[in-house]
Amino acid sequence: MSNLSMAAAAPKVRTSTTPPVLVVVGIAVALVGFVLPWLGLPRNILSLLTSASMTAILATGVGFLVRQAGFSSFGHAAFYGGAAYLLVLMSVYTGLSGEAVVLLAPVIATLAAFALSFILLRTQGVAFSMLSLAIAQALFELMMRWRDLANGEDGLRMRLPREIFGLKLSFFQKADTMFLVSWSALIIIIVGLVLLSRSHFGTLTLAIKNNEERARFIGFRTLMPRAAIIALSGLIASIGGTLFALYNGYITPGLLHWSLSGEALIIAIIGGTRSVWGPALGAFLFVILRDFAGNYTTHWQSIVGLVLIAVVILLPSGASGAVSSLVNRIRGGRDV
Amino acid sequence: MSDTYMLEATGLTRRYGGFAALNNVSFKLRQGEIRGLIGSNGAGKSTCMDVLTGRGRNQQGTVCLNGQDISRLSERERRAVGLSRSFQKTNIFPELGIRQQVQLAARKAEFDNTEEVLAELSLTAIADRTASDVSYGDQRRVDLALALVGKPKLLLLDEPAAGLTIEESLAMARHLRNLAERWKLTILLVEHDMEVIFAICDRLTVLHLGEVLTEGLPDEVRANPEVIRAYLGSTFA
Amino acid sequence: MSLLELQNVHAAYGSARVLHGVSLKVEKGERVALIGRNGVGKTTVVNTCIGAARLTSGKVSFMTRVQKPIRAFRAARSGISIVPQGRRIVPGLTVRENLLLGSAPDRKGPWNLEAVFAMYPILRERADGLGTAMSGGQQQMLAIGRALMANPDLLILDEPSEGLAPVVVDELGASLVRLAEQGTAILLIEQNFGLIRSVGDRYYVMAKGSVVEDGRLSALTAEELKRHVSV
Amino acid sequence: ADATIKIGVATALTGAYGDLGQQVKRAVDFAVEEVNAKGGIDGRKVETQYQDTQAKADIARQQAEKLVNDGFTILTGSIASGEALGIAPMLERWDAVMMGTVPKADALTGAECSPRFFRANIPDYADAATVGTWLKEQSEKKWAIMGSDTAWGRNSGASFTKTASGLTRDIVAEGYAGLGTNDFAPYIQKILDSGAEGVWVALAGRDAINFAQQAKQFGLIDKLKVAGVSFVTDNTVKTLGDVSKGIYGIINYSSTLDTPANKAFVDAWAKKYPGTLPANFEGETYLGMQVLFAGIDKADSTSPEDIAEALEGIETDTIIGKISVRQADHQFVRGNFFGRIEDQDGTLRPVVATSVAADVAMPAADDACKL
Amino acid sequence: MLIQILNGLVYAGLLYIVSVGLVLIFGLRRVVNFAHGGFYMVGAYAGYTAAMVFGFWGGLIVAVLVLGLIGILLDYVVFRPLQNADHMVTVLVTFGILLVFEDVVQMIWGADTLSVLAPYPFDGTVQLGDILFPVYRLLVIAVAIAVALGLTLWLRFSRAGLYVRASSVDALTTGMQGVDTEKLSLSVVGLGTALAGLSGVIASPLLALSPSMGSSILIESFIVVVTGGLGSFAGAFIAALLIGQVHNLGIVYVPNVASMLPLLLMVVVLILKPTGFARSYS
Ligand SMILES: Nc1ncnc2c1ncn2[C@@H]1O[C@H](COP(=O)(O)OP(=O)(O)OP(=O)(O)O)[C@@H](O)[C@H]1O
Ligand SMILES: Nc1ncnc2c1ncn2[C@@H]1O[C@H](COP(=O)(O)OP(=O)(O)OP(=O)(O)O)[C@@H](O)[C@H]1O
Ligand SMILES: [Mg+2]
Ligand SMILES: [Mg+2]
Repeated sequence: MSNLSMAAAAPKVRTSTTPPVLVVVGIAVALVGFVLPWLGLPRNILSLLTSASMTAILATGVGFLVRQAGFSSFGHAAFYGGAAYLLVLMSVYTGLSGEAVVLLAPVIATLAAFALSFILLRTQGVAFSMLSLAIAQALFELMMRWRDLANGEDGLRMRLPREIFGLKLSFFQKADTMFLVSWSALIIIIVGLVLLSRSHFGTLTLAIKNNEERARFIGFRTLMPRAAIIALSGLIASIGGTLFALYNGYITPGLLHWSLSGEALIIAIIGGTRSVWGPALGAFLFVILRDFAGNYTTHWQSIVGLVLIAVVILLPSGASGAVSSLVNRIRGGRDV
Repeated sequence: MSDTYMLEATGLTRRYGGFAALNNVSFKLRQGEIRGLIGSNGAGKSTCMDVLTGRGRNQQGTVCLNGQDISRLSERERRAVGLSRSFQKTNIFPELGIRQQVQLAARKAEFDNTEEVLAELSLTAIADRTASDVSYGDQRRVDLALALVGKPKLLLLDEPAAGLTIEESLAMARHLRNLAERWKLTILLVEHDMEVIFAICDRLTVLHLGEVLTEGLPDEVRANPEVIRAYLGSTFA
Repeated sequence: MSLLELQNVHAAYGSARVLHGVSLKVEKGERVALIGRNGVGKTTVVNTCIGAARLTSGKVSFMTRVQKPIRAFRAARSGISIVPQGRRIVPGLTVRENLLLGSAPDRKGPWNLEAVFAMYPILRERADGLGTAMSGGQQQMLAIGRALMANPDLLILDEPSEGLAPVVVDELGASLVRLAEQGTAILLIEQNFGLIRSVGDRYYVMAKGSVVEDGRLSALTAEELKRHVSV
Repeated sequence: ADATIKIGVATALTGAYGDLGQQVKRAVDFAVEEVNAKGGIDGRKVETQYQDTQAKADIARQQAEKLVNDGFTILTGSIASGEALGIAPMLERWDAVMMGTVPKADALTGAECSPRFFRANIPDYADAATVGTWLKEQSEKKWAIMGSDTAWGRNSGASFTKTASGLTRDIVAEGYAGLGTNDFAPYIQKILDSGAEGVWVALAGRDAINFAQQAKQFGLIDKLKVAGVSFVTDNTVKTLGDVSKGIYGIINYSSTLDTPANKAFVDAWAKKYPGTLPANFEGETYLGMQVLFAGIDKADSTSPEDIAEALEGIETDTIIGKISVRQADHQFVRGNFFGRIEDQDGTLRPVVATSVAADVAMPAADDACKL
Repeated sequence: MLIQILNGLVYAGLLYIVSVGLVLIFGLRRVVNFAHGGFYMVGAYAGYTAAMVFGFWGGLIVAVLVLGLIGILLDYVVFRPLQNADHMVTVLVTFGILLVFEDVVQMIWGADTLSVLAPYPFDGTVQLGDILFPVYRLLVIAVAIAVALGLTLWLRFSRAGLYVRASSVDALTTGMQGVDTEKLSLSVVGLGTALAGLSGVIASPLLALSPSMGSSILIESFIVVVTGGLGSFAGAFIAALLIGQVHNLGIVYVPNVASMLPLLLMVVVLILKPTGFARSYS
């Protein structure tokens, strides 16, 4: 065609590249995390941050699935709690070494996620959410009812040797040291996901999320990439669950309950799923808020609810979206 | 022209309930040919494209590409053997950048002239915008770009000129002609814009009520009274 | 009385500004063509009238009443029917239901189910099938029929010829002319010169989000028209 | 003797067991206010801090840890057994001590017992002993069990079965409903179909109310002898009104207990919370606080380790008479009661019919507990 | 056995009345309304309190009206401003509302469980064969059938019904046909929440009132809605029937896995037919 079709409007470019300022801030935050335990913070703050970083891992997994495949899972507790249960059950019932138990738990959970993805992928949208919820809830019921195995709602205590990976078990059960472990895990996961989403695989899965049929028509398989995303997201959640079990040494079916899955999704959305790091940010905000509210009033539920409503309405692209546009504005750019 | 056919479609049929949207349609395309597929609304043109590309279920008939029977292949596999298409109802990746998605489509075929395709479809200036933010006409050209990149052997285009100005339609026609020669493309073109059809098609197949009404050179078809009555009307007769 | 009037309209999608001062007017019984290349903002003019694009400044009035805020249903209730670009057949409804959706019980006129079926017999045949299960051109007929069901004073058509067979375009042109003769004003957004010429009387040319020229089609040669559309 | 005594209460202030948590809170507040009014323990004031656990074990543990980190190393408040089971193993590491006043799981003073954990209330296996004394006197031969599908409900059902078969009674139907069950009709119908003459109910909170209300509609309560554990509580009565009249059950504590100490307690309670009488868990929690305060007094220290040591084997006067804390498993050795919901002074309330002395009510400590 | 099936019907009826409001709101706003559980609960409490003044039936009317107003407010304050946002965002807002409502109800009415007696003349029992059956339970079935019939007729055959169905899939296009979709959705969401209120009051003589009663029935009604096919009334009806029976007969015959059966039923249905029993409004 001869003539250029000129767009009438000023081009509205959705930034696909992160502004360098954000990258710098990100690296700084990551580093600050590693010195936190030496700053002499009150024990409560540190143990709060430790649980928050595990929740952050779970939320990152959930958010990644939303971002990359468009699926809102209401069942990620199955992978988080599932890995925790696997770890504890193996520690109680098998003679495997502590190391093997810790490594196998997320691996098995991930394989399960991969296998389940073929069932889940038959649906989409709300049906996907509900199907994932049903599967997770069935696991919850199973652990609840199979008393001989998992001791029902009273939960189960982990039994690991005093030393694993050459470290004292207490290393994993004290907030200051465990914080380093879970913080590193979180950082590695986020960096890994950022790289992944910039790769060809990232673009392809985004394309499939957008229009699965057309992706097939331009010559791509669409089932496996989606299954891989689900498995990966399950892996991330199960890493969080493994760390949780290790840290707490005690698990209950609450870890499998739909309300935990729902919470993870809330956190991911509050944090914003457009960026990989949004859900993690959301987790820290949420956990700290809930703790704060819980300290001062028994009406934490209202407070959390109201803040949730306010955040979601005022910042529709989540906390991370707000941060991004703030950064852009400071840099003199336009609001995107 | 050689005597071997690039595409042989025999007995293509699709039913919806009792109603045959496409009924036992057969035709053959030579290498390098641009074939126009025309017919009144609901004649079965889009359905024919669907059946050729394996879209949807309950289809019958055989499709041979360069002698290979591809009737049992999936959409993806058909693309891999060189069959590519555009859609009547715009079918793109709304959240992806225009360049990004065109490059993605090119990747499978190890095709690196995406910039050229973008330029020729006047998409360069808006290539970095998100597809959902450009006008309808622009989106239609993105759809076309997705079909074009990757140098398919056989290109099926479903109303590529719809919504374009006459100028642009004719420019697109020239462009297709050009591509067909340079890339040795074979094209099956569905179009209601007769200027485009008569400008570039080597032969025409006319569908009516799911069946082939007639087939022939453009001038023959144009003069066919049945085609005039059922389809062309006064303007082009 | 002007049925539709835009005065110095600026409009945007989100933060992307698309219209930069569009003024146009359709009087009772007029046949107006709005032409211009892809992406200049023709559809946005329509979208602004139904609140689908954001009016940032200027005025939109239906039947001389300034619309504020602009709401989609007000257009219809002021006697303006729209055949939208891309047809927008409502999924999940049958052909008949799609048509009934368009009807306005309190407006009188020649159009009703029977009249639409008579114009496009295929719609009668498919009356109880899903509207979206028809071919592209058939859906276009449905969209036109749906707009007529309201017996509008002004019919806005956004590229109605798209996807229609040449005969059907001819018929559409003829029926639009008939409609205009019965007093319905028409605002036609088109790329098809034949249709523009056979239906249009006045015209506006748009480029880059504003109206750059207007006049009478009869005063234009085919060459001039072509040039205008390509600015 | 200048530091304050800091008691951390991690309890279910909200959620499905919110009502029980509120009872615990009322009782702790009452006890603390009372002791502070007397000038504290050995001149030390008692201070409390609350954290909500929603009766979820994992949250309970986090909240307990938080309390400990804030210096509230004397813990109480767990509702669900899982909460206490999660906290107990951590007590030594945290250097804390805990007084359980509600959780009934046997394991807490059995296989999972902890040197820092003490239990004021009565465990499931001990309730079974009390049932026996009552069941002996009942003429009904065929019994059904309606339990909550939790460790507690199952335990209670199992002990009832054991007690019943020892007394040549038959169990003809058994149903265990999940927490938060809405519709009990299928269970009720099953019991009616089984031809049972009596039914043993081990349901609590909302489940108990739901069951009772629906059982009444089906005529089960009028037709069968109904007895239960945690079923006959002031709460059930308040909610159900006439429906609950005549229901039998184990009463771990009742405001109707006829001892001077209890009378004084009930009067004082009514002053602080006008128009109310201390309910079951309120009484038991207060009892726990009484013993705890005695232990602190004896230890003359705020160190959890010292307090735990002082509590072991302590013997002291309480609202239900003299009780002792068993060294072997840290279980309070105390009496238990069986009663019935009756009209007393114009209001329905659980009234004690049989008191079971401590030596019968509290079987020997579980061998599984090694302290 | 027959009585057990009848019991299943009662539970199905209750589930259906709760679910149908969800379906209505989902249909129009494409939002899975978590707050629905909260509305059901508030309806029960509002009915409880109003009943002290106006009696059970008066309480029912008050609860339905109050909840209808809450729904209108909800649509105005939440759904409308968020209609262009990601649906998940709106879902989360409704979740927030559920949390707030549970807390507020606990603040006003306390954490204790409350109970309501069946109203005259439905407080007795009838003899069915040799078994006594509570009359009130039969009333629940009757109400469910009435609601089902009313809604179906309205949506199928009235003009408003056509508008609701159209606007649920494409509000803009429906608006272009002269339908004030915002007013329409105010009334439909109001109707949906009014149904939640109705279900709360209807449930109260069966189930004890507590602040957590909403979340405890929410998941089961989600199962009904999804198994039935999102947005489908007929589907929800069938699914409620099925789940009511599965639930009850499960408890009778396979008590150990009964709680998993509805979940498994949903999983199986979705695997076989990902859209549930039905596709759209039907
Ligand atoms: N899903 C469906 N269910 C039922 N009938 C269908 C379905 N899809 C298409 N049809 C019918 O099949 C026939 C052929 O449709 P097709 O889309 O192939 O027509 P077409 O020739 O491309 O027409 P157009 O030029 O209008 O695009 C039409 O009558 C159409 O209504
Ligand atoms: N949703 C949107 N968000 C942002 N920009 C948009 C959006 N829709 C359209 N635009 C931009 O607005 C401009 C005008 O678009 P419009 O659809 O009005 O063009 P048009 O004249 O109708 O073109 P066509 O002939 O292709 O239909 C285009 O540049 C387009 O990129
Ligand atoms: Mg077509
Ligand atoms: Mg347009």
